Amino acid sequence: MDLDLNPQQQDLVAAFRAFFLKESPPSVVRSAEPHGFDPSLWSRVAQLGGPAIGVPEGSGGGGAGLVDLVLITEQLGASLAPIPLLEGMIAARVLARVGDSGREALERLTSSAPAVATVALTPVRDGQARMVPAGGIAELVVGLDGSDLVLASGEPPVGRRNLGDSPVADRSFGADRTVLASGSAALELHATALNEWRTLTAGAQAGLGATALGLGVEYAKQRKQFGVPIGSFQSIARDLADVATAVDGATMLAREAAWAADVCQTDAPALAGMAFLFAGRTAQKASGVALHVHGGYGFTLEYDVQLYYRRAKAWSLALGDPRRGLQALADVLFGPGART
Amino acid sequence: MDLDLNPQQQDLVAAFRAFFLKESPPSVVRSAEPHGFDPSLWSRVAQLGGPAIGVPEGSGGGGAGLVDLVLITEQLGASLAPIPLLEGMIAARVLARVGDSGREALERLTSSAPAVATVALTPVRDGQARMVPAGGIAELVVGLDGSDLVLASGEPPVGRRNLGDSPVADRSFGADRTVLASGSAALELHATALNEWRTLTAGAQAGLGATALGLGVEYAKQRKQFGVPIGSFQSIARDLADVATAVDGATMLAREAAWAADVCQTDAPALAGMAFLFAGRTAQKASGVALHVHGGYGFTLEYDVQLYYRRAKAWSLALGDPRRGLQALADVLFGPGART
Amino acid sequence: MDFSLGDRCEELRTEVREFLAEHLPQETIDRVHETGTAHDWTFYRALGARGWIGAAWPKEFGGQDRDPFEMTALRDELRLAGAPTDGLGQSLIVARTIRHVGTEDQKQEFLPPALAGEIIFALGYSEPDSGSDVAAAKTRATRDGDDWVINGQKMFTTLAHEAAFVFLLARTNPEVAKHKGLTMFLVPLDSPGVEMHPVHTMGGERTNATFYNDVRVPDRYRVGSVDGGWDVMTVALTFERGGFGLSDADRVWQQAVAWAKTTLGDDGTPIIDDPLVRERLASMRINNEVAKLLAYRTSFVAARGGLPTVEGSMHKLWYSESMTADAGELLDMLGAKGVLRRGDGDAPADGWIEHLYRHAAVTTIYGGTSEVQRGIIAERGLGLPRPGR
Amino acid sequence: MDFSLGDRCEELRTEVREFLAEHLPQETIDRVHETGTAHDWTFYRALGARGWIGAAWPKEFGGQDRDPFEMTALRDELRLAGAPTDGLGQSLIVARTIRHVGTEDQKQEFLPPALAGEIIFALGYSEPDSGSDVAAAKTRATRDGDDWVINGQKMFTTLAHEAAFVFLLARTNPEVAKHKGLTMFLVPLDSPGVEMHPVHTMGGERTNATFYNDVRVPDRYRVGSVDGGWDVMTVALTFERGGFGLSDADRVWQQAVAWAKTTLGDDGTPIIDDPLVRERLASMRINNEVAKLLAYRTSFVAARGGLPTVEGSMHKLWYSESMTADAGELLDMLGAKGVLRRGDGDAPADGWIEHLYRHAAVTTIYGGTSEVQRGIIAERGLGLPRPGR
Repeated sequence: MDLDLNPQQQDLVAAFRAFFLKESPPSVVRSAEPHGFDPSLWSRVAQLGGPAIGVPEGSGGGGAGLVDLVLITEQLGASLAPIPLLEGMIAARVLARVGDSGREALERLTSSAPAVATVALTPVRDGQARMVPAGGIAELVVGLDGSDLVLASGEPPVGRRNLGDSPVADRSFGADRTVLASGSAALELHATALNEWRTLTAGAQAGLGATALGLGVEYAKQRKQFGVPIGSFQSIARDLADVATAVDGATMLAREAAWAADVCQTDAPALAGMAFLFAGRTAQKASGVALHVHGGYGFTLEYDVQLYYRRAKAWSLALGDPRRGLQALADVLFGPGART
Repeated sequence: MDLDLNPQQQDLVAAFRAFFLKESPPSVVRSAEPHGFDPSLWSRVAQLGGPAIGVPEGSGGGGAGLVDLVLITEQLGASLAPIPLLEGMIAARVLARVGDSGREALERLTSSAPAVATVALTPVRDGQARMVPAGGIAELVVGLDGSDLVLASGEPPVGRRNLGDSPVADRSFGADRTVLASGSAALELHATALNEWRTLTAGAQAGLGATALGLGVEYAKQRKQFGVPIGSFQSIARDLADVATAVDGATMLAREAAWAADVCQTDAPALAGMAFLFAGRTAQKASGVALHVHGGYGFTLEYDVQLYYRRAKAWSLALGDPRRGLQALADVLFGPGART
Repeated sequence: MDFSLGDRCEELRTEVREFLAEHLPQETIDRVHETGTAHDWTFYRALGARGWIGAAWPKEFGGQDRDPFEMTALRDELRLAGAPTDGLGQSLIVARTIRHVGTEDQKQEFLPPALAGEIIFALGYSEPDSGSDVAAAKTRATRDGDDWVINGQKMFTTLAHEAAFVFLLARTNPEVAKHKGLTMFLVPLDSPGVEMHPVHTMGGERTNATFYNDVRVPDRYRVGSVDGGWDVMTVALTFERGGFGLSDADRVWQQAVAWAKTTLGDDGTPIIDDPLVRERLASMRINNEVAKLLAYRTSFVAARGGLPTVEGSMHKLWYSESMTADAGELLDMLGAKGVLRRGDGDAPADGWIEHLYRHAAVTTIYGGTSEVQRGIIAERGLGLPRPGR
Repeated sequence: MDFSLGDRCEELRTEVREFLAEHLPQETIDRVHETGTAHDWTFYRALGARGWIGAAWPKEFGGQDRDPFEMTALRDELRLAGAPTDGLGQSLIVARTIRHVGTEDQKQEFLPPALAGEIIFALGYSEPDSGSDVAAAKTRATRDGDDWVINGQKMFTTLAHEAAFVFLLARTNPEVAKHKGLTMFLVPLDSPGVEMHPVHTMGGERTNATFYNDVRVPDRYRVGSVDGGWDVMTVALTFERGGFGLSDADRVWQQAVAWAKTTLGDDGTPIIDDPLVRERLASMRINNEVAKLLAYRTSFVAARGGLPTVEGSMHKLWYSESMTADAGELLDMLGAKGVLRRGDGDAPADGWIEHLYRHAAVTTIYGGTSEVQRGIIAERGLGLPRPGR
């Protein structure tokens, strides 16, 4: 067992942390609202690897494994950086896996000015994929239509106003779509993409939770009422201690899910589901407690904690009702249920 | 609106409270374990009305309404008195409603040495009613078998060892059963009995919760650690304040459900379901917090709080998984769901 | 025992619904939602003209002498319709306080226009450094002849941009214990030296930061005795916590049920048939019923002439905490589309659930945080010893 | 990064399973359950003979020098099989403390029989008036020549009826601050003047109250310096919190899953197909995975030579609180039959869920209450200021 990061991973984390701290402070997050995209930030993140960082080097990518990517999305979530890096990573890995049919699109992601790409989480129905993350900014969208894995490209529609101020939108899969894979291979590729999405989103939520916790702790140390820092009140300290425990758990669970996928453990799909659900819940709890610790100020748009509170919930809903997510996890753990 | 008890109700409460305080202290509860029945206490409760107290005076009963009965079961729950009074009240009211077919049995409940009677909560299957409350001590059991409301009588089997140390047992509905009612009348009578059972159990759970809260508050005032009463620790006080709020809410909700049934409000069945579920949850929370406040002592059999902790859970399970109870409530609120 | 509000209340409900049908057009609801200002003068004046601002007041003040149950019914209907009530709520707190502790002159000057809906009041308690610890207010009022000169800053002065006066807590004696050197004033918001900046919130509400630079207020606008402000505040805070009826939680629950009954899910069946939807709606219904009963009890104690301090705290704690939790559950139940905001045609229940999620959590803060309410319940209700902190 | 325990651990797991198949018959499990004494001498001596009591100890002590991960694997397997481990756990705490702060004579006298499984130790910290505030212990030890004379009472002296010695916290100096006047002793439980009364618990466990009347203990049984007992306690408490692996929660989860897969519900379909069952089991599985990771991290920090104080508190807090909540959920999921106790043929999952419900809540108390753990996390982990209380 080794829970430490290796030196390369430490460097990776340090680079992304420094980048986001400098390039994506809360002011940048706020000014990208409500559409949730900062094109200039996107063009600059390419210097650190961009969406193809998790694509094999032989395919022009950075060769990073899922553990590396989850370390990056932890930083992404910690900063709420308004860029579709997570979505791009998932799309790039799918495109790299399909081989020839995805080569052209993949080249647009490995370029120094990478295109915005994403994967539709729910299957395409009647030519439409609904509520696609980054769907309001992506030029390339991978989706599952029946038993075909397809690629749509084209001008994105305007994103829909939403709780998380993220660039979510419906996307059409019309005549100009490319089939990337078919049959069981297509289904498997999409399932893998979904599990990678779950795992990376778990990392992002764990990072979000850690920052929210930090905001809460910092405020609890600074803010005085009745002559003492409010962090010395047991009812405040207790909630923060619970959150700290859950955030540490969520972080490790996301990393474990990534590790399990990297080393092909058979329980990797189950861990992806667990990590996603637990991190989503934890991020909500962390930002909820941090919000409450801030008192009335937490709700004002001038304070940062509300940015985290809204996104924690919105991100956890992208795959639908988390209670249905528990049923999906049960299907992995126990086999499909006859009564669902 | 009038949330106060009228003078008769105040007298009723005072009489039962005094009776249980004197006749059913925790030592009596404890010595009735594991079978959950004190026959001598049962014979003495008859002087206050016994199981027929909620039967119309014309049928030889005390003429009390459901509000009066819920005030009694509050005291029953508060004391954990090991007698089948609640079950008997429900059975007596069913028998009074069916008319002639129940007259003979009802007379055994209106006597000065009343028989033990109960109602099977779930329908009889293959001649068996499962997990009948007071089934391990009742001579008379009312049950729903297909579309017949039937009465079985006979020697009770030995009760089954259980979390709540209550006299629960399976009962056979064999050849010697009497049909009390049939068809839609039978179904309706059983449904009414179930809702009355929900409401009276809600009262009992609210009473249980109130006593558990009182034990927790008292201990928190007495017990000192670090030189101060532990009740002055915010994390203890906070939980007790939450419990106090829920217990007050549960008490009012049980009374409201009873009132609604007495005055034939159309939402009475919904209120019965709400009251039962909320009081069950509240009793668990109250006894759980009180248990925790007691520290290691709470778990020892010598302390009373564990008596409450175990029964709160056991009583809330008598109708099955409370989550299914929410679905049953939804059926009342929204009409039956097509997908359940 | 009787849990119904009674026939008079039912009649009043009908009247209120008719009134709302006439005076609360959808445009007003939409404008309130867009601006975040939960007050509308046209609506408010109509409410005043109907006599309902002062509905609970004695006839001598031009009121209708309605009992707390009728007031509960009135407020329920306003809330269920989504009427803007911030101006009403704040103004009644101040008006009732004036009625209890104000001078005759103050009563004559402020109460008639307040009850007629001509003016509203803002509340000036919180400051940047004093929220729950409201008695730590630093805003100074110093005597200068017949006037007081006020300097300082208040936070969360909701509706200051619409109100005629702010009911201001100021320090008049910094030499004594913090509770003993406070005085309350009614400060005209058009006074020279008053500035305000809008403060926008996650829930879409607008509130304000207000600044006071050498603002002169005549002594006749002092409410209660000099250095007696804490007692005045205590009266006002009790009014703030008591007397809630049905809340936004009921409105949104009804909106959610109506939406679930009339909308088909992705599988083509009505959304109300989904067990996960049914469970959440049933569960929230229970919590709302408990909130209603705790509110009714508060009204009942008040109607009997009591001061429902603990009862009010229990209601406030329960409704705000359960509404916050339920808003999260309801949003989960909507799945991916749940995040869509009001204005998007696909937003389930017209986006009201998403809005409740952003709004609900603030209710655990204002009017006394949940921690403050729990402290009141623990100490005054349960008799637990006061904590070191 | 590597979340596996590694090949050596997997080999050890296999060995342990084989050992358990031979040395842990069902009768032992049943007897432990019936008596509430989570210790069995036959089993324990076999464990000692195998070298596994001292598995983590250096070879010089007769140990096997196994790393914390192997110890985690070993403990996991014992827990999953439902082996009695109270004697093991308590004795290792005391043995490790002796190893760290004991004299050479003490090491030679106590460690070999302890590691061989010939004796076990009981813990004598808590008293009727000092639980969380353990430093407030009133039991007195007064010097008399080469001996100490002990008078007082201890609560929750688990396994005192099987142990050779109790590791006793006593006040040797009542004149100084409470933490500074304490000393630790190893008191032979067969000493004249020792009395004990069994204390039975809701969870079916047996513990004891122990009484000390003029009990004489030679000075060579003092552990650590006179009045230096608090430092010794601190070492011992850290051992108590750290190094949990899989817990009863995992065992019962596996038992519940096995039962749900092999049992038909009232409607004739397998219970595992019921969505409400699936949800609870999936949800508990997540909590158990988090508990496992928090435990692994504790072992990992220890393996790196660190003292995992905050990490141990996080694990203890999480596993005890989530297990308590999940026990309630699992019991709900069973419905009416869930209340049946072990021994009734209809009891779902052989009554282990019902048993967990009675047992789990106590884990939020012993070894430091959840409040104590949260305090450690808040102050040492997050750097929050120490509360007034």
